[in-house]
Amino acid sequence: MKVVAKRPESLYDKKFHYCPGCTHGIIHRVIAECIDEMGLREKTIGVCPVGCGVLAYEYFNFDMLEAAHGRAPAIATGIKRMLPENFVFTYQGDGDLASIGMAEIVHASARGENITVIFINNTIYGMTGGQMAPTTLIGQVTTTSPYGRKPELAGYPVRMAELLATNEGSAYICRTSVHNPANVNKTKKAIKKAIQTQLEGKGFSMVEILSTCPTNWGMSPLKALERVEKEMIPYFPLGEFKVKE
Amino acid sequence: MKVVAKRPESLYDKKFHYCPGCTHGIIHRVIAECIDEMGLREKTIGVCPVGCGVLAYEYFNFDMLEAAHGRAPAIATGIKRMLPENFVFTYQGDGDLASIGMAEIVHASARGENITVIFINNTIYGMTGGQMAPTTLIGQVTTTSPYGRKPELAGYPVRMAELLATNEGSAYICRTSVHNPANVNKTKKAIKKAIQTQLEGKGFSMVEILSTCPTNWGMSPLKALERVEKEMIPYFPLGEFKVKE
Amino acid sequence: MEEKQVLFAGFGGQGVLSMGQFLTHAALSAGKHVSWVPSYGAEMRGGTANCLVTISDEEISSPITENPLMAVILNRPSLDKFENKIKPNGTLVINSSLVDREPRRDDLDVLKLPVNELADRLGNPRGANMILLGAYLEKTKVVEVEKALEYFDVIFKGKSEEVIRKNKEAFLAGVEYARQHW
Amino acid sequence: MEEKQVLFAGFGGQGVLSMGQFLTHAALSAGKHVSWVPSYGAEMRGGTANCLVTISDEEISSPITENPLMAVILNRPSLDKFENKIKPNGTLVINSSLVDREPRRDDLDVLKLPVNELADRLGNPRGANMILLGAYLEKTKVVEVEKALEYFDVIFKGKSEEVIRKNKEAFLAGVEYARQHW
Amino acid sequence: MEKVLMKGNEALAEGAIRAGCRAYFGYPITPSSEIAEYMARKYPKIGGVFLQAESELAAINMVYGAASTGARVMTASSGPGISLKQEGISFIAEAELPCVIVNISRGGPGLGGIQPAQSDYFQATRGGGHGDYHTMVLAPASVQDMMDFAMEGFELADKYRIPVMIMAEGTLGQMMEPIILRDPVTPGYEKPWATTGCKGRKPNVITTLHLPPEELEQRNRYLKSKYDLIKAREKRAETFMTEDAKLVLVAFGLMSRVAKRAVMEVRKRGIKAGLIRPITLWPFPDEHIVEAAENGAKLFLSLEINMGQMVEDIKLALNGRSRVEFYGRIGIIPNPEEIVGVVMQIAEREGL
Amino acid sequence: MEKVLMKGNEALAEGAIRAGCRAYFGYPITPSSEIAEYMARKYPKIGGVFLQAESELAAINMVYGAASTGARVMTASSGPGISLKQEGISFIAEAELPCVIVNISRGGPGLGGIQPAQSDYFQATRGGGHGDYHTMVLAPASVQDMMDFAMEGFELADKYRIPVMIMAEGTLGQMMEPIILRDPVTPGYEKPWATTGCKGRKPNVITTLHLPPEELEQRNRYLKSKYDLIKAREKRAETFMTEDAKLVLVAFGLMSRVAKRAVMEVRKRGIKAGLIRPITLWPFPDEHIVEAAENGAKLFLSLEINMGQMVEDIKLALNGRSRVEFYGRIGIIPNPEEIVGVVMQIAEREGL
Amino acid sequence: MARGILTFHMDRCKACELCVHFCPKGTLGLDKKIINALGYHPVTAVDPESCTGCGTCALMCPDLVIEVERE
Amino acid sequence: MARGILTFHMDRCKACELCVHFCPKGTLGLDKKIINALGYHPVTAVDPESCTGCGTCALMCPDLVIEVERE
Ligand SMILES: Cc1ncc(C[n+]2csc(CCOP(=O)(O)OP(=O)(O)O)c2C)c(N)n1
Ligand SMILES: Cc1ncc(C[n+]2csc(CCOP(=O)(O)OP(=O)(O)O)c2C)c(N)n1
Ligand code: SF4
Ligand code: SF4
Ligand code: SF4
Ligand code: SF4
Ligand code: SF4
Ligand code: SF4
Ligand SMILES: [Mg+2]
Ligand SMILES: [Mg+2]
Repeated sequence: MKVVAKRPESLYDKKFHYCPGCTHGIIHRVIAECIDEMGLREKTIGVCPVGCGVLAYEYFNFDMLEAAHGRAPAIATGIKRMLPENFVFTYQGDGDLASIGMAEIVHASARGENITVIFINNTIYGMTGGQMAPTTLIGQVTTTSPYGRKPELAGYPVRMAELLATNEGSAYICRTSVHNPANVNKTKKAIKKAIQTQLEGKGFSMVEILSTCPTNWGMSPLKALERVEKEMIPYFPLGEFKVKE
Repeated sequence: MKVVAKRPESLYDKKFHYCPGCTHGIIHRVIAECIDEMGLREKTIGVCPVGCGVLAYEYFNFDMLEAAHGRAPAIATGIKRMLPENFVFTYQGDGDLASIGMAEIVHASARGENITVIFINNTIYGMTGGQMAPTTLIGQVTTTSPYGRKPELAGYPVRMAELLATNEGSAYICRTSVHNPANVNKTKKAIKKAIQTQLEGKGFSMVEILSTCPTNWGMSPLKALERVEKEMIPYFPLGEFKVKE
Repeated sequence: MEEKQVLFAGFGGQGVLSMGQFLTHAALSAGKHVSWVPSYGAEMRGGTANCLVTISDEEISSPITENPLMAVILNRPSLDKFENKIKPNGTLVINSSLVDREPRRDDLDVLKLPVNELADRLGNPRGANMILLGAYLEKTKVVEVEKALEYFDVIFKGKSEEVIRKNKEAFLAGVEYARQHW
Repeated sequence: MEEKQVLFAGFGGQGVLSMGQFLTHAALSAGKHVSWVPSYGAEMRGGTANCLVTISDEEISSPITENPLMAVILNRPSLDKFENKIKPNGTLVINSSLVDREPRRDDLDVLKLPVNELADRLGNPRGANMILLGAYLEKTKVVEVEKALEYFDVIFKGKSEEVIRKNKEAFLAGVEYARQHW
Repeated sequence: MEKVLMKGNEALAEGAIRAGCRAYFGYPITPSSEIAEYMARKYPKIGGVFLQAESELAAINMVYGAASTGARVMTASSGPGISLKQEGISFIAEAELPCVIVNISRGGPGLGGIQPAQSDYFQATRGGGHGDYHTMVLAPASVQDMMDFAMEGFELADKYRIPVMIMAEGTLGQMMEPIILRDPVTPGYEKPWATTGCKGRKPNVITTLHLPPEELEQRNRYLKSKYDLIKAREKRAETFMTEDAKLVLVAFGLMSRVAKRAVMEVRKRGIKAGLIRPITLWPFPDEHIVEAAENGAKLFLSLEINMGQMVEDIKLALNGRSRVEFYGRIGIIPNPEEIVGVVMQIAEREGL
Repeated sequence: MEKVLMKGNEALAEGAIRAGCRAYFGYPITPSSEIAEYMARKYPKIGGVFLQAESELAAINMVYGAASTGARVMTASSGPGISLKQEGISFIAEAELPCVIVNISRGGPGLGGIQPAQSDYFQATRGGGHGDYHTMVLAPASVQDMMDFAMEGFELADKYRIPVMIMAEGTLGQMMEPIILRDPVTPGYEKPWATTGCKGRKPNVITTLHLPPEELEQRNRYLKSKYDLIKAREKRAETFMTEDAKLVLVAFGLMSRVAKRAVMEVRKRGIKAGLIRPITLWPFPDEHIVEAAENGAKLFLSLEINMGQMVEDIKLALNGRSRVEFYGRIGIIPNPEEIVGVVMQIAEREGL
Repeated sequence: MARGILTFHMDRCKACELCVHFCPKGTLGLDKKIINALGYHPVTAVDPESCTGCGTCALMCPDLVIEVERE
Repeated sequence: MARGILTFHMDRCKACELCVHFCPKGTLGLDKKIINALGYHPVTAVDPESCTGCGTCALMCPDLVIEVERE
């Protein structure tokens, strides 16, 4: 008998608070698997965002901190500078990372800060009930773009992977998705590569992961995965944007 | 008799507080000339930074506001949204714009905010006595990088023009210099083009101008101009990075 | 009628808040003083939700109480949390589909109905809350069922006819259940 | 010696702050209690600068005063600003190169010297402040000139020999000027 | 007059609109987000500016910019978001830009919880930012107040060129009550200082920089004199049965309604209790407190949803004249029954 | 012992190093920047971390992260920068992370001026951020204090797991005095709560989120009990000639030295004046005030470089027992002569 | 020819049906007869024999409901 | 063959010498005999005749010291 799939050690045996079908859960599991497989659990320090992932510290079975909204990269910087031998990562939503936390993420990248960022792009503010995010697509209806996002009023969705790739300090920047099994597997590979980048001291690494918010998109979980494929990927192309050798 | 050079109407007849040979003064004059020549003085609203340009409102002969450090783009946004017919610009240093004000400038650009930004890149914090800026070059000695900026500790200089050019909302992004007469003239052209971009409602425009800080670089004004040419331009290439048609 | 306070409690997705809002609207339409106070938890996914409705003939001084006269309970955690807080001799309405234990207090007027089953049977799983509300109003007369029905269109203003129809159907199924079982 | 407070004032670039620091160091080396309080204005380019040095045989309770016993004034705006604040019968040292008016008070001991011209003549325009200091010390004996010279190397620790030599030269030129003219 | 059922946050937003506020800049945060969402729905239809800022910092500075043009403008937030605005509020206070800042409060410190609290009392009344400044602070107690105080807030802001803060417990923002919709007003304040382009006049400058110490001091003294004027004129409170009260409850916001109910209850039991409800938290209605003491109140009970911050203001008002006690919760608004219990216990102990 | 001439800011920085502080995160601002610059020079040589953050916001959050690892860590700023840190300070207070935060104060509000002020008193003592929390606040009065209080600050921070603020007028940071260099200490506090990787133990979590209202309330009560303990134990003040004083000056920081000089001066003229110098601004040394009142002081004169913020604390201490008056400047530190004048006038009026 | 063995943590299932959709064998479905403590009809193996133990269901399940072993 | 007429606002000159350096005709220099109110030796035309009125000096002067007219 071979175990094909079971709960990784890096996750506590505890129910997630996420909505049905929300891919935050998949991403949690994948991160935990990577950390297990790379033998890093005991030297990992994770930083939670404010966003639906705020309670991630209740699920991850290693040292965790909870950051003020948007400031996870600064906190991770403080930790990593004191403990350069540990593996330090942040887990951040698009409101957290691309809106309020824009300065912190750009500067962590510019400094080549040797941390890893897992960036959950679901084109919306999940936790606070569906407001517009910087990544909200043109035309997308949210509670603060009730008539659809209009570029004249609310500007254009930011592509964080592309933007951060312009910084010299960025060592590994990649965008993946978890909307089907093949892409979940690719995401796992990318996360491992990002972790490896940090372990080798190359500098800043980020995996931007396209994720769903069935609740605030007002869709079934399956329709939500379809939207990732049909609407998000065309604007947020998948792939590696920076790989420092 | 033809007047070749005299004080533009958009500048009060008042002595600048800038250090000898500091190119802030040249840039002030060029901005004022552009505004005069385009007939915009009475509909211009300018926003000063915190930095050596903090007192610019004492020199410019039109409506001005003084912003909190780094927040000029947000203030300009507030103004422009209320008065879309006016010409609104910010004047910001590299500490102001590229360090503390990173989130505000990236978002003004992402929103395609219809404002114009004059960005004075002198690779240092002039006003506060010569600390490192995000644009400080590798190896450059400042009071907070006393042994020269080291990328392992302090990261890499950010190239704001390139970074902002990745945003859809950016309509005109250009980098110029004022280290010799030809480039002063080019700077003037670029500023006019940026203003025109705003007048036509195309979106966010920025002219990044390489500038000197003889005092904190510890150089004579002439040596400082040389440094612009020899050290700055190689890392911060001049030219247009985004021109939206 | 003196001041009455009703608590609605259940999972986030069960429509407890709109149940309370419906009652509030209905009572206002019927000329009462009302207030609706939710516990809110948008920042906490997957949690429990509840709201407190106060209905009175006079101005409402305090819209807050920890000891409501009645409670409409949609799931087990809510029963555990609120059972002891109901006023002595108050009313407790329970969704027996999701509450797998008996109430412990014996002074309460306990009314049970298997809401989820009923809703499944109606082919309208989202109608559970309206079933409960119909039954509750039929039994307690906090607002007359007829009055509530009159104001249905007003309260659901802006919703599609289909939605209104389905909700009314569920509401009436609840009324029917109360007539037959309570 | 009782507590003495000396104010140095001039343009930002004239080295007033380091003049004061030199005196403070020298006085400390000579066994005095000292404090040095600058007006600071790094955020304001092109402004005026000044600092206040207190020298005392006892512990200094307050390092602050608006009415110093002596003032060393390097430019016109500083004279305008501080002339009236000097203690009655105090001492006023003036850089007559940049101060184009006479002091208005007649109770003060006024000492003038054309520092910029002297510095230009020495071929060391940056030495102006040391010239002034040399003259000032020679005249007032706040710290003995010999003591000051003794501690020169200590005070300028870390500076190149060339710099120290030039500064000493300027200082001595000032001493010389005072001997001849005051 | 017909009443409409509204959420507190929506009533406040609608009140702002009726006061002529035509611009909203804010960043979402529970439990204040409905204000932004309401504006996002309404403004595109009536020609107002709604902009979701990238952060609270950006939002307050957008308010700075928009208010500088003379427009009526608002922002709203909660807890951490209000902290992030402190630098901006200090700037706005110095620049004397009229605007309304809303704090739909939650529990802190840190991320805390989203449940109701009044623990930003010090921050609001003492100015959490740097320097000597004040904002006026209004504390609504009902959904009707949410609308009315929004309207009043803009009047006060324009009248005194001061940022006005409206501070309400989260619950008040979230709850629904029927209210009377007020008639819209047309703002009537001249703003010759506004930066709108210098056509036909000398350029205007809006700055908070005052490098010469004398100028800085003069500005501070000027602001102080303005604050003294506001103190003299604008203290507001509601008093309830304080004429003969031996024990006076002091509570603001939604909490004051609970307290009022408790007073009614203990009066039935023969306890001479009364209530003072500060409506302006700054300026604090100290004269109302003093009057109650003069009328014979020997004990004041401060009821707060925090650890006892208003106690200081009551004590400062009384200056030793009567005693002050405190009862507080956090994250929940205690119910009237609980307060009755507390009051009865005190009454017994004190022989009231 | 040989004395070394140092700037206040540098003495403070050196004090931190001698206290075992091995990390500094900060953003430059006059008049505090020398602290950062000192660290930038020193740390690369002794193996400490100096990082110029992109902003004050980032800096305080880097402090959060670094303090979480158990290290001694510091940041410094002034005025607007301290305002920007308020959210972070509230988080740090809740998370109980020991650290030292320095405010080399300038005049506000807004951009204000860079000249000395004490107008961040309320912000420091009441917590300018959201929620019920306190930082300890130490006010040095000399360059020696700058070094000593930095060292003491770290001890207190670790002892109570609390952020400690050191607040000094800009002048104190800029001026030079000879000081005695203290011996370095080796920090001796166990920090089993630190997030350092969970090898050999259960994972640690540092969070400030407390969604269940009961948990939130319990946290607040716990913090309050900690603050009460600190109040009981750590109030500090220096008193000077208060035993028989009829008039007591109250002043902190550099201002207190000016006041002391003035007291010496007026004593010569026969006025029974004394001085209380609060060393901890929070907790405020109210017992020292009360004692002076009990010794017969009928008037307290609060001397501040602001518009009179500490007055409230003196009044709260006295609770009506004696009168409190105020004299203040902004942007300058008044000189002893000026204070003597003020005191003489009062003495005359009061017949002292 | 069943090769996969499935274990369900039923109390955690939120009936999102991602596993159902992505199972290549149609092995899974929701059990309409049961309502779990979260209020959902949880997942079940409607055709347990068809399971190949490929693990895709577990890969896509956001809530770690399914454990898979292969013979 | 002088075609340029120069006016100097001497009190504003900071002696940075940018004008001196960039003047194509060598027209300008600092006047070592004067110290202006700012404490500098201000600019002067050491060879006024050579000025062509090209305006380069004014273009590079950060302090608007020089006005240029051309015949
Ligand atoms: C300073 C501050 N501002 C605002 C908030 C409110 N808030 C909490 S989460 C959130 C956005 C969450 O969106 P995102 O980061 O995209 O995460 P998601 O929930 O979508 O995973 C906001 C605005 C806060 N907690 N703190
Ligand atoms: C919030 C805040 N932080 C810091 C400062 C201090 N400060 C004033 S100007 C400045 C940097 C100026 O540098 P830059 O923007 O490059 O302008 P420059 O002087 O070089 O033209 C800093 C850090 C401040 N005033 N406000
Ligand atoms: S709100 Fe959206 S992002 Fe948050 S848990 Fe629910 S589905 Fe996921
Ligand atoms: S400090 Fe530098 S940037 Fe500022 S005025 Fe002087 S030379 Fe110019
Ligand atoms: S292991 Fe594969 S075949 Fe079996 S149920 Fe899961 S997805 Fe279907
Ligand atoms: S994917 Fe997981 S949670 Fe969703 S239905 Fe399947 S087992 Fe249940
Ligand atoms: S106008 Fe031309 S030629 Fe004349 S001085 Fe100026 S730069 Fe020289
Ligand atoms: S460029 Fe201007 S300031 Fe410089 S030397 Fe010439 S005239 Fe004087
Ligand atoms: Mg999101
Ligand atoms: Mg700069």
